[in-house]
Amino acid sequence: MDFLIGHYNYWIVIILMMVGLYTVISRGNLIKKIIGLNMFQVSVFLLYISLSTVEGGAAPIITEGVEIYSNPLPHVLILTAIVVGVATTALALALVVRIKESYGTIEEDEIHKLDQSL
Amino acid sequence: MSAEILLLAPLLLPLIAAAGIIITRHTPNLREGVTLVSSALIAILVVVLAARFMDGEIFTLTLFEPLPGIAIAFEIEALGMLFALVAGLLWLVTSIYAIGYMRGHNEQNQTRFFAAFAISIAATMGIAFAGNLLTLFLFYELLTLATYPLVTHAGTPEARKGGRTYLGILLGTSIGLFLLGILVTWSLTGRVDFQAGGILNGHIDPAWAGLLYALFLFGIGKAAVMPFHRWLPAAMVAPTPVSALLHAVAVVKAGVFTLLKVTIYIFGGEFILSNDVTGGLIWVAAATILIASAVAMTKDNLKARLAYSTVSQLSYIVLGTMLASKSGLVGAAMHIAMHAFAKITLFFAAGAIFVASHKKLVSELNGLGRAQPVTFIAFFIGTLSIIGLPPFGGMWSKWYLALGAVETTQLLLLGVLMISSLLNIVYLLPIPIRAFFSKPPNGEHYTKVAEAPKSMLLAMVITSTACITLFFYPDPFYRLAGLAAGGY
Amino acid sequence: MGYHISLLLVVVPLIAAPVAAVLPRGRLPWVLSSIIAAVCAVLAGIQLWVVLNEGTILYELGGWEPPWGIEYRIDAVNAFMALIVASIAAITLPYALLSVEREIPTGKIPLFYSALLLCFTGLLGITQTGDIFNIFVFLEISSLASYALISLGQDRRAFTAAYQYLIMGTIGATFYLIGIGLIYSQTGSLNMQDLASILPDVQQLNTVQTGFAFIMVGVALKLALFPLHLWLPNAYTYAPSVVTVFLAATATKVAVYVMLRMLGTVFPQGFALTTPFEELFIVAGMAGIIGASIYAIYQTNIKRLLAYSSVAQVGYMVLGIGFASAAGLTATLIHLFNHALMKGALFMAIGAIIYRIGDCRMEQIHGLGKAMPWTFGAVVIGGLSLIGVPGTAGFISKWYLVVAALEQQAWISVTVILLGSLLAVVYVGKVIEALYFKPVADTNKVVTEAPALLLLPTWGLVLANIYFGLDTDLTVGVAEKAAAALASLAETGK
Amino acid sequence: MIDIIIDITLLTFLAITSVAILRMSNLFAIVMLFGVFSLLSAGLFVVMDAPDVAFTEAAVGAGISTVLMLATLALVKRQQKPHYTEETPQTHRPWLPLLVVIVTGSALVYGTWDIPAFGDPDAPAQTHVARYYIDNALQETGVPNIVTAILASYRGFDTLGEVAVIFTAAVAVLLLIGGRRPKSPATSKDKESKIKPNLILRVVAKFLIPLIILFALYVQFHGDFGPGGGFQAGVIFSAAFILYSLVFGLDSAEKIIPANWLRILAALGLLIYAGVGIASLLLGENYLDYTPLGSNQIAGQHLGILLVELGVGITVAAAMLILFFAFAGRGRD
Amino acid sequence: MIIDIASWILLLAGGGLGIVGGIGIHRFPDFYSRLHATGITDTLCAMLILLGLGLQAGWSIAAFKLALIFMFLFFTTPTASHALANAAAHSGLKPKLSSNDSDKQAPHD
Repeated sequence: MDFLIGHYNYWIVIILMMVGLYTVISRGNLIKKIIGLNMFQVSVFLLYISLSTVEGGAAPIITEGVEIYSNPLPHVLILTAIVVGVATTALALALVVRIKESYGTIEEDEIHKLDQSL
Repeated sequence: MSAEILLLAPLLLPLIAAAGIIITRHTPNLREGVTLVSSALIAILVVVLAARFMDGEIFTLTLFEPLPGIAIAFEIEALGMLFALVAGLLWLVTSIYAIGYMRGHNEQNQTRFFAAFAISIAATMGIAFAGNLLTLFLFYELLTLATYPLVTHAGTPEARKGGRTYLGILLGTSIGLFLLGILVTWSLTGRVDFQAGGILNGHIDPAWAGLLYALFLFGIGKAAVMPFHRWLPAAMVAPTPVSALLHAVAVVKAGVFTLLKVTIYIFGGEFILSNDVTGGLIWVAAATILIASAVAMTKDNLKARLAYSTVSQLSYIVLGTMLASKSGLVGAAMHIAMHAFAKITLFFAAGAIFVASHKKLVSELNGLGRAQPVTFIAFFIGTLSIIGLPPFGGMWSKWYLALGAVETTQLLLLGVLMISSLLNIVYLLPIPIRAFFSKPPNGEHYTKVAEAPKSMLLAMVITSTACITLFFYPDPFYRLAGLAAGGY
Repeated sequence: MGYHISLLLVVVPLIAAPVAAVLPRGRLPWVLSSIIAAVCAVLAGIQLWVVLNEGTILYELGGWEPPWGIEYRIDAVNAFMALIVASIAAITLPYALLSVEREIPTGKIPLFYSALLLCFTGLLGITQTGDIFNIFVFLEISSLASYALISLGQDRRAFTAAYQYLIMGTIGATFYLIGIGLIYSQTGSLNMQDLASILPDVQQLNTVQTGFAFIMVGVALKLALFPLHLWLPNAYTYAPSVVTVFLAATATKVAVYVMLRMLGTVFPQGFALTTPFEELFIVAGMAGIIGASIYAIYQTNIKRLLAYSSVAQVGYMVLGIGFASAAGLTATLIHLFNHALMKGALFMAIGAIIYRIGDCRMEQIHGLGKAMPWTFGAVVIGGLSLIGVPGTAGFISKWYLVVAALEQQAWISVTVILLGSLLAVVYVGKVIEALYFKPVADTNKVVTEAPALLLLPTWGLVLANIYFGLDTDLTVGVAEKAAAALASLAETGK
Repeated sequence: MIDIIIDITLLTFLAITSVAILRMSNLFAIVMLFGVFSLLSAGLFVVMDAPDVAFTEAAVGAGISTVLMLATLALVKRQQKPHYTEETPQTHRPWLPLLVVIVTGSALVYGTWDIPAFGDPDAPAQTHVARYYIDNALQETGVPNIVTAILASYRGFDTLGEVAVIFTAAVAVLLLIGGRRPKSPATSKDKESKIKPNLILRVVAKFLIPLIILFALYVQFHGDFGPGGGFQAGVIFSAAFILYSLVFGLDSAEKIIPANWLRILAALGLLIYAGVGIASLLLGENYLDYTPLGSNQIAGQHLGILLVELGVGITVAAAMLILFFAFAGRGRD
Repeated sequence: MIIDIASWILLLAGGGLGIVGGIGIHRFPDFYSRLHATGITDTLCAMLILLGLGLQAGWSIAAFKLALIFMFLFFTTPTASHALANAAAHSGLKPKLSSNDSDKQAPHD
């Protein structure tokens, strides 16, 4: 039971990750791929934050009378990672816009057909 | 002139010549002039080198040393000198011949032709003077690449097809097996330089030596030991001068020469003899001799027949090499020279016939002899020299090869040599005989067929007389061969 | 402030990038970035010199001592990689001017150079840092920049190529992130040196091993290790010439460096041996060499052909890592350097062809060698180096690789390496045949030699190929020192 | 205990949402659901005592990302065929992806098998480096918000890189879809930018925007003491302008902040950050060592952190606006 | 104590309204009526919860912040609903008065 309590968090996070990853690699719609990618990343963030949690800890802002703080380092890393994530998303979406403009579709297999037909 | 410069000159001169040829591409006469002058210079150079070498002068030079023990270095020793002498002299003759041929046959992009030709000579010299296996390998590959444009000169599909086979086999074997052999040698001994008596002795388990030797034997595809001989017939799509110089002299001899060097300076005759390294492999050479001769008989295309004859003759040398006894090696070394002069004569003749009467097939030659007497007399002499009858140079080399077989009490091999000589008679002699004694088809007399251009005839006369002279005066080659074979 | 060199190496281009972005149109951005690249090359040279003579450079960013703060710990490997990246950039940028003006719309040129500088910054940042998370950040800088750069190609497929790269690259980065997280959860540290001291005690834990696996897979995606290479051919094929040159010569190399660093410094001795990774490297390497080379043979677009050959070359490097011996590492490091030289030269030459005829498909370039002799010469020598002919840089690295293989009696590897060279002969031969021996496609099209500004850098690299094929004191010497620095990997040699 | 329950609930919601996203095919709904997804995870972050992260995730994941995705949808959909907001059903077999996912997932489960239990205070992750931060951050930097302290000082170089990433994204998007698109006949004048801004919207917007900006400034400068900092502030700040341009139209928004100003601002922020580092170099310390900036260490650190956070804020705000304008502007002919 | 109970009542009421609103959004036939349902959730429900939380917080900075949020919602939520309705009407979506085919979707603009 302790084991379960100790790990359910990670496992659900893993499930989330895998759903995200699956969306990326199995779906043909470019936008949906991007969303899957985001889900994948967000779940990784969850993994990190889960690592940082401390039983009965408080937010890592020093205040009188609080002894236990949760681990601030993963928070910092994830702040950076979130930024990276949004940057990637923006770039990917911009690419999708251009692809749509030049191919007229955002479906992978149709794009593939168009390229073959060239 | 200092030794270094003298040593480098034969390498650099042809390259300079190539540059000159490209520069002067718009004025053919000037261009041919460059070719002639440089080839003449080379001829003189090699003779001088030979003279000074026999006076016991030492020529060595290390250009770079990229990796410890792995250098681009040059050194003249007897065998290389012999090879360089043959190649250098025959380049002069060939360029005389080639100019006539190319013009008489007004070929396309002759500039590329002559330039590539010069580069291949440079590569050949590099092989001859290479101071270690790596340098040798480098120039070996360079020769392959430089001759590729010559082989595909015609630019026709089948020419390109031939070229592919040529490149494919030569590069394939050299990188796949030869280089591997070099690497193994290096990993065993930590060195790849040539040393009298060999460097492998003591570093390798004799049981494996045979395997390593096989790597070299088959890796050196230019030696055209079966089953890696196909490139030679394939290369016959090239213009005749190419076939003459490169595929009777430079390239193929580079192959057997490399094998000789490996045998003498990497393995060492002693080592081979005492451990019977080549015991099994020698039969590959023997088989090649016989099979190639047999195939040659079936070929009606003149050049193809000559090609297979070359294959079998090369295996003489290989066989002599693998006998590894003194006379065997002497014979092998001398055969490089003797066969070169004889075979180039034959190719010259074939080319002359082609230029004069556009005949390619043996069966078409009936009665052509009266129209082209000089050509066919030259051909006849060459034939006899190949067969090895006195008074022709070919006799000496065969003599020593046979001696070597006797020394090592390989009487069966002696038999092989004898049989193949008979086969030579069977597939070569009929050609001049047809030409002179049998009636031309449907009685036509080749009235309109004149002799080939003067320069070609001149070339043939020179080489065929050389064949005879070498019988009475084989001394320079003999001494060099002896020095080389005595290298242990 | 010589002590700050290693830092300036990263910060100088980082500062230059935003400046370039706001510069007016015209050649100013190019001038700026060229100067910056040159400066960085010099700095990298000095840094290498310092490292070789005075030993490892330590630099505490923000003055916080590690592991609390981020630390730069420059040993021979970092310095060597930084030098590769910086010098390639310094050679590429002069080349860029014309090619970029031809291929990129004028309005976007400042941004283009800004992105190029950012990519450059990212790569340098990766090579310099001693903190595994810092690697991730700079990896993303370089990746984002390169996605954008690739998407600027002429063909619309550039967009799809960039998109594909973005997806796979991001997945790779995220895997790397997961790996770091798992490692962190068992060590609580991100500093490489610190990890190296902690990990031996915890290496038997699943978490650590899984983390290792994820990091490796992530990096493998980035370095296009066969069969995770799918993004690379398109990306290199449709990117602008300059970008292809730069990325082909640097990006995958840096990824290889990360892999080396992880195996060599972060993870304890013989760690790879406790996992099935050892063999995986060798197998993947060999598969890459053979598979990618065969793919390359069947390509009709030269850039794509060379791209596949790059995948094959990565195979060589990974093979060298797989041997896990000093010789193997030396071979890998030398090949990193030499391959940058040869691929740089080749892609530059192809770029020159594209500059002239705007295309690089086989059937378009027939007989072009006669019209562009210098470019053709560059292709030939670059090709020979790619094959590994003695006298060229390519030979040296192949030689060391084979020696490393012979050391371990790995005959299969030896054969595969030679076979690889043989396949290289075939595909290089195809290019040369098309360029020189095939009859010109349409004779009325007049093609002249590429402008000097393109030829000079190209030939700079070509000559470098020959020079480093003959004088290997620099490459081999440094590479051996570097390999020694990656001791914990080297000592696991079987 | 209670927060474990909340935790589980939220995680379950997340799982449901993710599956829904996977299975749905209406892109608009998917994007909305993704907004929900990030909001839920933001809530989860709060539960797990990571307010800064939650703040950022809410602002970025649920905010900017969603906005950008919607903008993209609008662009993608505008072209003739409307069905492109519907994902077409899959043609190729999904077994290979499934295999990959299963392998990866089981690897992760294997990996997390002996990972320290969730919330275990003695896990190495908590005891080694993190412990040091918690114990010394306040004394060494004078910043009670440890996250800010680490972000801006201990790992300030990471954050510099982070700013560079954002800047890169801005540059990249400008390269791709910056400026006007060549007029193509297919696209007709679109609706939402043509909605005549009606009275209520304008009044409320005018009332709200100052508040939002005020809040942004608060977040910016209160970051040392509470959750927040340059990044969140930048996003909020940009939100104010996004709202403005939604209500009053892009053109008037671009009149207030011309595009090239944004570009300069984005560059400026990055330069400020890098410049602080150079300053400490010139003052004879290591890069990004703020100590010499002030009379004593605390003061120096404080000033330094303030400055770099400012740099972050400027770049992020400018970059976000660049992104938004690029996408929204792409729509106009 | 009293305050505590009161706040809990408020919170629960708010939560209940939230659920009701959710059901409403799900069940109502067309866009406008659904808008009505959402109106309930994000006005009354939100305010009740805020009030409850405020009571929990007592007189503190937290309470002040809650008040601010209250203000904010007070202005934004009606505006948001208005904007939605306005946009819908603008894009020519007619209110549906008969109750068949109840799966009409909101326009995606």
